[in-house]
Amino acid sequence: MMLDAGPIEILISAILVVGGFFALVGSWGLARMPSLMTRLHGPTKVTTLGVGSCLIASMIYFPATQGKYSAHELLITLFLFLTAPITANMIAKAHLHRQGRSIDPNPMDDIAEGLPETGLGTGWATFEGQDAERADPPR
Amino acid sequence: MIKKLLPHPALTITLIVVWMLLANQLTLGGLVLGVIIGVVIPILTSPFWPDRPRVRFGPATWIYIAVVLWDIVAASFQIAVIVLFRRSKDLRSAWLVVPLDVRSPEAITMLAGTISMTPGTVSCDVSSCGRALLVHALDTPDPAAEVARIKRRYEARLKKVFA
Amino acid sequence: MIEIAVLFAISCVGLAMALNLWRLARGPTTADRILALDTMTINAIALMVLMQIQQGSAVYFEAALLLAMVGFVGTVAYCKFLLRGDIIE
Amino acid sequence: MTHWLVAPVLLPALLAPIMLLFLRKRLMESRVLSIGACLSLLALAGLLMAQASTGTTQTYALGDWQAPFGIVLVLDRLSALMLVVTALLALAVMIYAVVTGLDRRGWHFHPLFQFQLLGLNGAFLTGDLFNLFVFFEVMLIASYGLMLHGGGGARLKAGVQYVVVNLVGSTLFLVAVGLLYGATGTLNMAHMGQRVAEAPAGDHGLIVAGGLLMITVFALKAAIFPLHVWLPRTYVSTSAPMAALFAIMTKVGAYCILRFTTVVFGESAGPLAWAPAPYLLPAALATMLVGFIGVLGARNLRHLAAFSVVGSMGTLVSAIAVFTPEATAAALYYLPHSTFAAAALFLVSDQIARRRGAFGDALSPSPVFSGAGRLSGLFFLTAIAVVGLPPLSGFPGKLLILDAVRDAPGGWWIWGFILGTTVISLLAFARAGSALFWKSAATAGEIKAATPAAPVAAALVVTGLLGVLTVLTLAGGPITTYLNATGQQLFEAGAYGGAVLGPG
Amino acid sequence: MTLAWIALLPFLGALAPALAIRLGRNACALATGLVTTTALVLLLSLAPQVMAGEVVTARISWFPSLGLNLNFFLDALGLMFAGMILGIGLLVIIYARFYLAKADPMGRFFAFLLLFQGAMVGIVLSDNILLLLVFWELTSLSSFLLIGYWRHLPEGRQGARMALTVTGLGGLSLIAGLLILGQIAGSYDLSVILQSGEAIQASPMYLPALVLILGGCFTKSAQFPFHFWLPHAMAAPTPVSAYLHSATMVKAGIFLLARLWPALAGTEAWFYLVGGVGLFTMVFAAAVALFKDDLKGLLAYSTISHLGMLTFLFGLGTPAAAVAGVFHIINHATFKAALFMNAGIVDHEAGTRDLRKLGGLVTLMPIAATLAVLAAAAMAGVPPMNGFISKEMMLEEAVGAQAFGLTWLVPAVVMVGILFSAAYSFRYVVGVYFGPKRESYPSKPHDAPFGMWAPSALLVILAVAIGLAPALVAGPLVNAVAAVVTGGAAGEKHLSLWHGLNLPLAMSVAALVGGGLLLAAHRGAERVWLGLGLPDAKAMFDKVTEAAARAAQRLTEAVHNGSLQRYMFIILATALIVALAGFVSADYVEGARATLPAPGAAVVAWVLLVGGATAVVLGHRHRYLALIFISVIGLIVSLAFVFLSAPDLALTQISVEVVTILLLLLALNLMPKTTPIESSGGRRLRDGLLAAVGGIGMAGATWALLRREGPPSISEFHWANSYSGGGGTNVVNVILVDFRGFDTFGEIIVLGIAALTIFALLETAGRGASGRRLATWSPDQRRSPEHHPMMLVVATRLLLPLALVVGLYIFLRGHNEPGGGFIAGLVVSIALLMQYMASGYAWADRRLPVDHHGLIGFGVLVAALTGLAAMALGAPFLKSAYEYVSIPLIGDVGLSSALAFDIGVAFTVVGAVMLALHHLSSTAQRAEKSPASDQPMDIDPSRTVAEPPARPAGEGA
Amino acid sequence: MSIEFLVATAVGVMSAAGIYLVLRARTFPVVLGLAFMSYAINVFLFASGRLVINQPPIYGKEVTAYTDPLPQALVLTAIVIAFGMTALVVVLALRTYLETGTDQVDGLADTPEATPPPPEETAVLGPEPPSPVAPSREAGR
Ligand code: NA
Ligand code: NA
Repeated sequence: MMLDAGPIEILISAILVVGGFFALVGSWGLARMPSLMTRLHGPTKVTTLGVGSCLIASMIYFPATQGKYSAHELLITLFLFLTAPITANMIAKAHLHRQGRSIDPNPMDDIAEGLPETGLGTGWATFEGQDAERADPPR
Repeated sequence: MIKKLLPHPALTITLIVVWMLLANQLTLGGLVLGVIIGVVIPILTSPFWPDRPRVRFGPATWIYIAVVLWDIVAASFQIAVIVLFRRSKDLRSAWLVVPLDVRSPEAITMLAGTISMTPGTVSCDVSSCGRALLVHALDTPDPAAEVARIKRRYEARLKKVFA
Repeated sequence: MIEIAVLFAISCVGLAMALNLWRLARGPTTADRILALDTMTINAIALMVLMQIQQGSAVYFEAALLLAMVGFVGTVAYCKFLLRGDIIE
Repeated sequence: MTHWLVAPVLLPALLAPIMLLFLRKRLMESRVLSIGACLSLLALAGLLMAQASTGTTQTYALGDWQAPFGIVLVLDRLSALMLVVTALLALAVMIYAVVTGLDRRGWHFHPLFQFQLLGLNGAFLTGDLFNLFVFFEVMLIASYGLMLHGGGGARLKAGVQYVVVNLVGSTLFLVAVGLLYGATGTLNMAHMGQRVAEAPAGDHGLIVAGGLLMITVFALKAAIFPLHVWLPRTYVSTSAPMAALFAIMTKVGAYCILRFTTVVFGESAGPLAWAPAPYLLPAALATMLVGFIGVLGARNLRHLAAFSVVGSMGTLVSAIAVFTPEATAAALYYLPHSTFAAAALFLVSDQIARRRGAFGDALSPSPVFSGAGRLSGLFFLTAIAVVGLPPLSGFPGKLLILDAVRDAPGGWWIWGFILGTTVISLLAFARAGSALFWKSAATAGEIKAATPAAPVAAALVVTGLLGVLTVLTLAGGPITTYLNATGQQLFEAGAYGGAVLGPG
Repeated sequence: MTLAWIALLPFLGALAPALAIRLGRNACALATGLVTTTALVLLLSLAPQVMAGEVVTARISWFPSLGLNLNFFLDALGLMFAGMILGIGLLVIIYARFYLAKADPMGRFFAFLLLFQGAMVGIVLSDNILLLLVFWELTSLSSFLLIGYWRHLPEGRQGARMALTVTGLGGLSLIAGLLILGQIAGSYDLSVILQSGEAIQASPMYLPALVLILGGCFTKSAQFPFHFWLPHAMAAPTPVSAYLHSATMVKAGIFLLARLWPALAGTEAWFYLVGGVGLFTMVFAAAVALFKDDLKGLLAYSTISHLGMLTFLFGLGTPAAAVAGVFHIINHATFKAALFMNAGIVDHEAGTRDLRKLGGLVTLMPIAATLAVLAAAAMAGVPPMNGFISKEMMLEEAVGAQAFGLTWLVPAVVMVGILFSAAYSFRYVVGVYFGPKRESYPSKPHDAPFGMWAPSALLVILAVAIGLAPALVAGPLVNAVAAVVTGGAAGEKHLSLWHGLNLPLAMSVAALVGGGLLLAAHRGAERVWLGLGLPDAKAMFDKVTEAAARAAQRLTEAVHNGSLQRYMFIILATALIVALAGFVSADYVEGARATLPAPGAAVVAWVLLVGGATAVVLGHRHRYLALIFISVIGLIVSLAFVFLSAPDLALTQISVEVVTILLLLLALNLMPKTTPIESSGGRRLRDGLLAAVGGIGMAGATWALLRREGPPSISEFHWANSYSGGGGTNVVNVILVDFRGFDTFGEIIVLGIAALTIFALLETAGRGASGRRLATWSPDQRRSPEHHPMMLVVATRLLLPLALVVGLYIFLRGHNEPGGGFIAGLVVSIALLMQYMASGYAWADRRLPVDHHGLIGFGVLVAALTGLAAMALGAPFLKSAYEYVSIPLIGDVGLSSALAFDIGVAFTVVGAVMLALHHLSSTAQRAEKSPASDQPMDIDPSRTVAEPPARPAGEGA
Repeated sequence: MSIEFLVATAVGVMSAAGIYLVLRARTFPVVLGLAFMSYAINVFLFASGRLVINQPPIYGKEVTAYTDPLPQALVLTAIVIAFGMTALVVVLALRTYLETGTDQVDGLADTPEATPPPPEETAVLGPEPPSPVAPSREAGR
């Protein structure tokens, strides 16, 4: 079987290996990185690409082996690429909000001193919106 | 009239493509159905998308897409290396503030998304005036250069897409 | 060959999901847990796609598609709750 | 092709969405339609009963898929009886709810009521175990809405308990269905009965476990000890008309115990015949005791009524648990009796409580209140019915049971418990009535009515229910003839299966 | 049929006084009297036949299968009792007309009285013992009403309750006894039972039946130890007492002893039980009566004593004793009714019934005094009154009786009894009418009006007449009755005043003399009596019932303590135990189905699931975290479904999951975010154990199923006919919308109702306590000021049409591929909810002007109409049809009626989900103090005027 | 290790978690418990048709092996019903809390000896994290 491996098989296998590898690395990053902001990078990019690779592999695999052309995977990829940044953005916002302006008071993280100013005289949306005063509940 | 019938022409095209992808076969019947869907659904959903961003399907758009796709792949390798080999205390994480020239929410979102999917950066917040992005960089020796790269590589190209 | 590659990929994704679980349980911040869950969902999509290849079956597609869509909504809702308490306002 | 059989399900199924679509803010039209529907259901049920009384078991294959592959509705004497009881009770409750304005005190009363009837009628007609689950759920979820109708903190708190308990019950139902399907490969009850009879001995453990779990679920609905614990608070907390309507809900449990056991674990089930029976009798006896002890210990009328429901379920199921045609016939006489008696008790309690203002339905004397004479009469008659004294149907009901169970194993226990608990309830009702009406007559002061008194029509509803009990008594001959035939029909080995699955 | 009318007339006639009272009190009494008179006349019209030895019968079938029928018969015994009941009843009615005060509601009184009368007549005319039971219980009920007639009197209430409880108890004992008796005899008809005496007495069930029947008789006729209710029943108006204690109620027990005498009497058990109890009661009650100061109390105990004597007589078991018993029944009825009426007159006129306040009334009330002297003489057994004769007959039998082998025991005890009897009779007369006149009486005594004393006078005349000419006046009746009671064994007995000089006469004389002496020494005797400190049976009864009620209350409230935790434990534990018991009670053989090897990924998934479950359990007190953890379970379950060839399930699970999470988050917003630790360690351990056992049980059940092949499933048919018969290749979907479409129909209804109920619940959340709580609600967490993040809004705008396309796709392919109406409906709902989440409730709601109720109604209706369409074509409900039609440009399209059904499903789902979440979020809006802006996004740079930034872009920290 | 074993034990674990949670004193954990029971029961019911891999119940002329579709249909119905029920019970719990001010299942007020749970950000399975600068719980007060 392995000896019969044609170029397509090799390509598919390679993409699969890369996909699996990226998926693992993404999650490994999530597990080992020192703070949330640093952990956010792995899943957002690497894992998404890992899944994307698997999808592409699938997209090649089925026409190549079964003669069934399928573009469904493209749709999933589209979806993931559309949603991954928003997900990351929302998680980051939630995290910023929960942690306050001092981000990640984690000794492993070197950005503990806080968020930069916007430089525009206004604040960041998460902290200073249209009704920032009203929204702060009484202590 | 056309505006009423096709509130988002780009969306219509997208939906037709998506439908064909879903149907997974190229038949005339499927295409007709796809066109119907591509026309009807944007009309139905147009109340939820009152603004009409102008999107150009010119070469700039395709170039932008290609650049981003390439960067995503590159980004992944870059992050993989950091994740696997860089010690945590050697990470040069930084907050970047990216001032924005683009104004439409669609364009800003596109830019933010691009930033998130490309090397070492995740966009985290928008300033409350909507003119700056807060971006977290995983490992950057020179934050200013990174900001400049973002503006040059992505924002400049996006401006042409959302002309 | 493809079988082995698929098996390798499945193992990687499986391991990745286990790591996600660890992060999910470990935290320490709530955002970490949301992120872990979201990543787990995406890995699950990968797993479905890989199983689809492994079994040569096409029935996984809709599930993966739906999971991609729904995982997003869930994650957003969790974040929105942290931000505002009220997810629909 | 006659469609009469599906009509008791379809009529409410159509009316409810129509009300939802067009009559949401039109109370009068809703009321007319609702009462009309109840009357039509009564007529329908009567018609079906007439058809069933010929002794043939009719089936209706939904979607034209024959049993056991599709869902079939089955009409025999028993289901026809249950339909009639349901329709009668529904009519009374609906009129009461309308005249006391309950339907105005919340949303969607009328559609929910129709859905409730849909669930009940479906449960009584279906011959499919999983479809029974679905109708249970329809019935339950409608009952949640109706139970909570009108709101209030206590009702909500009790509602949480009621809902949670029943959700767990539904879960257990599915466990049982899973076990039985896994072991028999079918869902049609008649077919399941055949499969159970043919099952290899090695499967028996699973089948019996599934069957018993199924019975447990039914017992939960039927409020059989110790699964009855949820009932008192639920019935006490909901509005009186709904408590009255719920009198039929416990009977669904009893009906299902009877139906399921006779069809699946019936005479023809070979070594597994009547496997669930031994567990049922002790539980029923304990139910009787717990119920009537609760009646004696009740501090207010609604508790009294609620516990008397528990007690009467014990009585009913003790007769069912004997599993003979005679005892079943007796139980089926007691079933409508206890349903209408309990409903009357809840409704009369409501009227008393309304008249007593802040004193409510507490079993303590209040100053004399207007309408006490009429209400004391109604209460007295209702109490007679509930306790089981002549001249109302409780007395022949209990006599029938005592007479039928005499030779059965454990029959003497049933005697002892029925007679003993009758004494307890007699004492309890005497104390209650004495405190409410006689002591009140001697208590000085004046009542400031907090709730508007129920109109005379409300008393007429109770009178009507008592009238039904009177008819049940006076027409005892023809009714017992029907019920004896029902008992025979249920215990005729293979008859149900033959009718549902066709010959061979 | 006349017979049936006699029994039923008083019942039907009970309406007469209730109606006639509107015409006045006289009319009321007249109407009542007419009813009774009619019945009496009817009865008397049958008397000649009966006296000739004929038995008149009437039979109406009622519960033929039970053997409970309206079978009446009239023999001499019935005639005697019915005559007494109706005759004395008539006198009581006349008496009551004058006795009752203006304030007493007379209509009610006479109605109750007639009910009671009917019940009594029914008892004595019944040929069916079950029918007899019906009337028996009716006497308990109607006497309850009569005794409690003066509802303002606490004694009346208590007396009535006690009477009902005790006689009711006896009634139930009687039910049991008679049912057994009927079983032994093979019929519930008395005429049969009375023929089966030998069989009955030979049956092993004889003794239980006897004991149970006697339980009924003794409670009714107030035999020791059930005697205590009777004196308290005196709280009733005197006419009632007169009636209940002379001819009726208490006599019902005696009647039954007499009635069943041929079937039950003559055994040793009968002798000792009936005779012993009767004798003891006779003596004991006589003693008590002597020391009662209340006239009615005295008379009540005298009644008990005389009932004891009657019981004793029937208990002796000899025909002669039975004759004496029958004769004494008549005698007792005459003098006791007269005495009660007399006591009523005294009470009425002198204003008291207390012997200590009375005396010397003979001059003030000469008529009453005369009547009292005569009646009391009869009661004491003074010749030539009727009571003397029956007492002599009794003594004759007592002298001949021997108990425990002793010949002197019975006569000696009887001697004591009649001595006390004489004493209290004398005390009544002497205490009321003789002795010194009092200074004053509570009211001014004078003789009562004619209407009040005439009835008693009539009775006294009768008593005298019987005494003087017993053979003439009572002889035929007594003999006829005795013949019935003894089954002809008694023979003709000649009743006479003079029996010759014999031991009974000596005893009688001794008793009268002794009674006089005892009365003289009353004060001393009373001290001795009180010194005995006999327990008060009523106090004991009260204590017992109170304690029972309290115990019942405590027990009930301890078990039903309102704790759902406990209820759930009970329910789950019961289910577990029962299922386990069932499992071990039958055979089980481990199956041999081959298992599938688990790939590594499956093991990882398992670990994830177990880890997630552990996290939820351990972390459940942090509610929000628990929600995150529980998502893992949903994810793994979905994965498992898709892996195990159930794509439809996976799709459904995935989409349901997210809607559920949204729902939970919406609710959690307004609820506490944490759960306090409330359960003790012990309880948690207990719960944990139950959970563990339950888990093992479920795992075991799953394993057991998975390891066996099982019989072929009916789903083979579904598979084979899915395409050919249902027009679809997705068998699951075809099952859902076709084979089992009825289930799905019910299922969408459940969903719809859930939404309606949610709506109804939340619609009122703004009112009352809930409304106040919402109004004062303040967020319990720090909140970001941003409501609608821009990027999210933009993304969801693009996702909405995409999701709708996906939804449509899933819907259309459902019949053939995984998908279908339900999932499609959920997908559409989720897509819409995304808009609500991102752009805000108000903004999105304005753009979705859909009536959710209508959607639900429409969906259910569409589904139903699809089914109905089949009916219109003559097929059963929900019969499906499908057709492949060719549409220009699109091509062949499979159109199935199931598709229309699925549309109904989808609409219901969208309506239900949107209705529920819509109202949940609008509830939260009520609590919101700073409502979100109308704008879909908080920051929209395209809206803000372009102006240069204040200073150059700042850079990262 | 067989799939059957994994599924059976998973059903057991989910059931146990469900049972434990429905026995808690507050509505919210009870709801979670009901959700767990629902998961368990869905898998159990599904398993009553035995387990099969890669043989989805999609009919085709050439397809001969297939998984039992009937339990799947049953589970689908069960899921939908459970969803409706869960929605209702959640809203009911909320509504009751709003009306009565307590989410005790017994409708009792909070017992005074009730102890608050540990801070939220504590790892459920792991060691204590460093204390955050602005702990959300305090901020929430
Ligand atoms: Na489907
Ligand atoms: Na379904």
